[in-house]
Amino acid sequence: MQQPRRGFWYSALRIDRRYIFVLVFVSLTVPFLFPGMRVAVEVQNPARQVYDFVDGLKEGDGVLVAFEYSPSTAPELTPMATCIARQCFQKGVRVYALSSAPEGPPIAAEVFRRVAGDYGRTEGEDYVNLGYKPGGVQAIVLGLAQNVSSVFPTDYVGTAVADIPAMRYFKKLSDLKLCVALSASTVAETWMGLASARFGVPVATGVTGVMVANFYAYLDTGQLVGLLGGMKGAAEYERLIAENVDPEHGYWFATRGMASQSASHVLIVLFVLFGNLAMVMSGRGQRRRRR
Amino acid sequence: MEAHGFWGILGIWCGAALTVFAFSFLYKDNPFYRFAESLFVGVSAGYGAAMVVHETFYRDIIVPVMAGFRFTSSDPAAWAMILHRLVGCTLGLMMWSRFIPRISWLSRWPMGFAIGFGTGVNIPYYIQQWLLPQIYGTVVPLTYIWTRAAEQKKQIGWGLNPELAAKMAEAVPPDGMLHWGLTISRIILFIGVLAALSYFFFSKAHKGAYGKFTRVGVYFLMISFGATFGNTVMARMALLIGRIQFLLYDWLGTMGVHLR
Amino acid sequence: MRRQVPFIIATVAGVLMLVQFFVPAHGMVRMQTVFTLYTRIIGGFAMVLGVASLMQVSWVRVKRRADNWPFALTTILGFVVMFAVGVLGGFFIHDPTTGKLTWSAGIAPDKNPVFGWLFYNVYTTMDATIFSLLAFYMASAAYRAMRARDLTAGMLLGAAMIVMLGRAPLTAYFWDMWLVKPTDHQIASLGEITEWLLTYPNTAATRALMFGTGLAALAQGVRILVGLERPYMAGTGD
Amino acid sequence: MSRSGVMCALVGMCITAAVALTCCASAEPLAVAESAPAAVPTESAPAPTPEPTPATESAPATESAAPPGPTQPDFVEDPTLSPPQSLIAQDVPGDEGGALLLMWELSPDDTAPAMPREREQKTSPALKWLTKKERGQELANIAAAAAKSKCGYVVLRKVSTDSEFAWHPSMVPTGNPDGSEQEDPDFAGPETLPGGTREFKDESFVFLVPPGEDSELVSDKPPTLEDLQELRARRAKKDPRYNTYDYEVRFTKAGKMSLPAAIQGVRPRGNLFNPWWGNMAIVILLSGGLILGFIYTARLGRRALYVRPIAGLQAVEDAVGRATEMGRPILFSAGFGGVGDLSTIAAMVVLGRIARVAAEHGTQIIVPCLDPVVMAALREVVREAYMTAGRPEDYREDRIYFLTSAQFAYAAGVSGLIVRERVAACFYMGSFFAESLILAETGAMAGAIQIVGTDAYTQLPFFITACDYTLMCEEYYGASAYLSREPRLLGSLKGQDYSKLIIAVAMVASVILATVLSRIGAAGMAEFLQELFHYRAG
Repeated sequence: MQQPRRGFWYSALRIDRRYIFVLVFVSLTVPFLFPGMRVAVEVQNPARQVYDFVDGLKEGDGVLVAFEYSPSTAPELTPMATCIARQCFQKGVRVYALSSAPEGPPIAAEVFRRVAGDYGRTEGEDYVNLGYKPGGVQAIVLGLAQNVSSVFPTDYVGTAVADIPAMRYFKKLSDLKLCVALSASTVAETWMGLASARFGVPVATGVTGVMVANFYAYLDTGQLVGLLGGMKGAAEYERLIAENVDPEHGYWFATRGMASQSASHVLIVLFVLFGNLAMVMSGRGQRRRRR
Repeated sequence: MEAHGFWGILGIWCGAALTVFAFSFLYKDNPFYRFAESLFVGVSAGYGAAMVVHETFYRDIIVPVMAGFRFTSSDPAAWAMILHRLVGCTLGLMMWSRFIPRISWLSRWPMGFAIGFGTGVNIPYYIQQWLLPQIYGTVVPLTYIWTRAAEQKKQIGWGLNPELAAKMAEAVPPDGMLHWGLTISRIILFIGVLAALSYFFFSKAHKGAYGKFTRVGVYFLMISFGATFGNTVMARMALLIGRIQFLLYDWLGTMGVHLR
Repeated sequence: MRRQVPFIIATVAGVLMLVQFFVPAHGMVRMQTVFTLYTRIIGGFAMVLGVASLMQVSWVRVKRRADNWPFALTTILGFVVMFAVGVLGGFFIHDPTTGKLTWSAGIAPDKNPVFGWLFYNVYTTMDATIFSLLAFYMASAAYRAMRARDLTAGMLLGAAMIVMLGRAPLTAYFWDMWLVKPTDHQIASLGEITEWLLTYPNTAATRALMFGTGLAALAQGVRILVGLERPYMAGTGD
Repeated sequence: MSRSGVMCALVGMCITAAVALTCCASAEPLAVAESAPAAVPTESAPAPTPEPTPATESAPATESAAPPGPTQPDFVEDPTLSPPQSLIAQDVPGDEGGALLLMWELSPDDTAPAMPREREQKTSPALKWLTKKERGQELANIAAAAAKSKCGYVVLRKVSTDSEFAWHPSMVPTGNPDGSEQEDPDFAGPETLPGGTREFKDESFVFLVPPGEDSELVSDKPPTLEDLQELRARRAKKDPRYNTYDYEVRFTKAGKMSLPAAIQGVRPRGNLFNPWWGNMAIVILLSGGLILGFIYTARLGRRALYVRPIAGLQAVEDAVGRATEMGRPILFSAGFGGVGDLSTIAAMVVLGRIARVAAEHGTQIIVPCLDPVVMAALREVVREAYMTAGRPEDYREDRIYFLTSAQFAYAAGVSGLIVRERVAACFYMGSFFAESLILAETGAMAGAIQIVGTDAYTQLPFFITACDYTLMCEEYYGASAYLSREPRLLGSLKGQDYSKLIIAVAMVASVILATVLSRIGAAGMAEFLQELFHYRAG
């Protein structure tokens, strides 16, 4: 980088990144200081497809929710789980939760604890938290396809599945009407590949924003019945729930985050524009060899 | 999680402290961050090791073998089951031959097994995950026929605007008509697949018309990466929002400040 | 013995698993479970190898009083505590109803108070926090690294900005206010543009990438099975 | 391959077969419950044991061996109703051996229209060449018509050695998840199959796990030995390897049921090939064959195989050279794959090259690892590289160490390392996840040259924007072939190229054909064409 070290734009290019960090932090924090702030969310088709599919289920059907994520990605994925639970409970659809990640079951328990009461749903009758099983998701799905109790002899708190009423209607994977894989990794792909393609159980996924772009390819092939992408997808689902299912209950985490989200996105776009402008004005980009 | 009891509150404070320590790395590398980092390294290693002890050594080896010996009298199949554990442990112990350089070549056997196994499992998995489904999704008629029923299902704009959707649906004849927008989109998709595929074709220099075609492919790739970038920004911001919610709600909550 | 046996083992295991995929008979399925068990056990033993290496490195630093040795000590302590509590926590679980410890198997963080406390307040907190550091790096990357040097980079930029704005409800809302509503939906909403971008051009590129990656993986697998590449030889002298 | 390689391949194949047999044998019980037939079929043995002969025809009156027992509460037997005709049992093809297909013709008293069997739906003239939607409509119509006739069929089953028939588990709405029936208070008769049904797929078989692997043992309240043996005995009844089964199919109408059409001593068996995966087999054989073929042509060296240059690889020397000038170390990260992952293996090849260049320049190379096995492998790769470069004395093993296996602990550790060691060049080769940005951006902050090769396409944008060179997905796999200019690896690259060509041609042809077909109103055929590429997971 042997360039003349002068000029406003030049120094702007080499601004200490800590100022950027501060700006980001502020843009994200300030909206939370105004709890009343709400942003309307535009609902897109992938989220709507999930909603419509669950909407089409009948009372007594079974839905499996796989909590394949750790608390580190909970801000994006837990609101989705909450919404799915709300919609299912409101329709009287049974919800089964399991996980191939050791951190998953506590989150599931938390979600059920928060939601079930609003609809008078009870553990064991209307929802089951089967807990965590090591050995990889492939082994789990293959086992479930044959016989649930061979993989999960007990539920999360140690009750034998034979003693759980709801488990009568979930003996093997094909008894279910829908699998929802909430994942921050390629585990969602595995669920899709096995449950949907091999055993014919429709699969919808809720994934972190990182993976959304790639999952659209699966949406188009029909490998997925629906897709919730990141916090925005969660907020879309929250809007659908709030307007069509259950307006009064619920604390809409994702929708609340949308204000900060918007602010930060705008900030980043401004960063990009300003950075490029500075590059142009300073007359020379860093000459970095690149393809 | 809301705090209850001394330990709950202490936990939140501990979490908040570690959070601040980690964020302090953004200012500059400092002892606090190094402490948090090294602590995390140790704790995560301990967590993984404890997991292995339970899920592998206890559940996969000890429990079945103990039970298996009780069965051997009634069902000889138990011997086979125990034998499998024995073979597995032998392979595992061979891994430890690395501690002794002179016989470390023994560890090639388990590694050869692990690698061969992974290869054999992955080959079909990749094909049925990435090759066939995507061909399946591409091989559709390029022309899209628009029917009123389909249109009535799909609501546009803000998604919750029935009368507008109804208006749009009325414009469509019930027996259907060619939807130019979607047809063109499908053609773009198809050409994009071919072009991007051609970029990963190694046997031909990117020159002339073919070179231009591969350029088109690169453009599609770049759009795709851009989309990924945008979505990832959303994801990361969401995570940070999560932490900020933790600090503002849970941590301040323990100090009696309630922002909700 | 030293060179060919590992190759034979690898080929046998690989070909067997490949065959097993197409042969649904129960015997082969059973074989897969057995082989999976072997790999799990091997992985378990290898984990010991890794932890030993980590502990050795840290311990040497502590013993030599190398720079920052206290942090190495922190690592060791963190490991010891978490491991001890985790192992015990796996074998004795705290039964909330009776309030006493019972013998058990499995390692559920919320069944053992101490382990759970460490898990939630140290492990997951650090996990989430370091994860969220990415947001800051993302911003600085956007400012310092994203440059429209040429057309391709420009397209990456453009797509990224459209998606970002489309994903931000606020901007999407104003776009709708000022452009979509007045023209009675002659102009698509920002969200719809984003959707189109993701559904068509993005999917096209993703597909090509998937084709390429799948085939490349297949080729690499074939090379390993016929012994053109022998990674398992590595790490073991001669 | 070398001759010894061929030899080993042959030996390997032999052992493969041997292991397959022994493994399947060890999966079989050596001695089984007293109800075991003489020959327990070993499914994957090359010569399949003859299927227990299904009684193809059954004379109803004589063979109604089992009088309706107490397990049949609310259907009274009525000899005037004529039973289903010509009941046969068939093994369901291409499965593990856990499903049996009963097929019969309608009872003369059945007024409902005959429902097409599953395997007829694609072939019967009425339903041929229909799109999924149309076919579903047709079937729905037939089902609606069948529902009007208030009649149906029930299936009863017993293990051949048992005395009494019982309702088939799938007709009993309750029971344990492990399939063992239990008395249930609110059990109100079996769910009958609707009239017009001509087949029943019995999927209630469960294979018994070897003793000791029962999942109950690891639950919080492990059962006693007696309980477990009793449980296993109950489950063994559902294992087709130990038992044969007798079936009764009865026609029911208005609370009455006909005499049974019975069938004895049948059981499903595992099959040696799953036809659903035929297209996958073709793809693998075709592509694999192409790759191997090109490897051999390359070895014969009739013609030089051209591979277009890959920009990122040529920059390795520059990067290492720059590091040498600045007298700083270089850093290599092999990503998050395990040692078996193909991306990691490619990383080893690339590392071998980088380490050799580094050794020649006398530059320190630091390799923090996530996976102990990978670490061991990388150590050896680097050591060999140093020996090849003739500098074995410069090799320092402690520079290649296991950091941690936790994703972000690793990211934090490496980013701290980059800052502390003032690394001059970073090579990230392998599969990376969310931490990619931390690594790449920290490297950029430290002003290091960064060269990336990864198959994780979600992370490519950040690598592309923050790093100097990026090998995207397949380029990265090609790199190992490109680096070691071995004709064999180049040949395999060729094989991929031609497979891609075939895919492209196939797609173009099918898309054009599908478009034309759908335009001339043969949408069903277009769908059939698409179905040729349908995927099944496994």
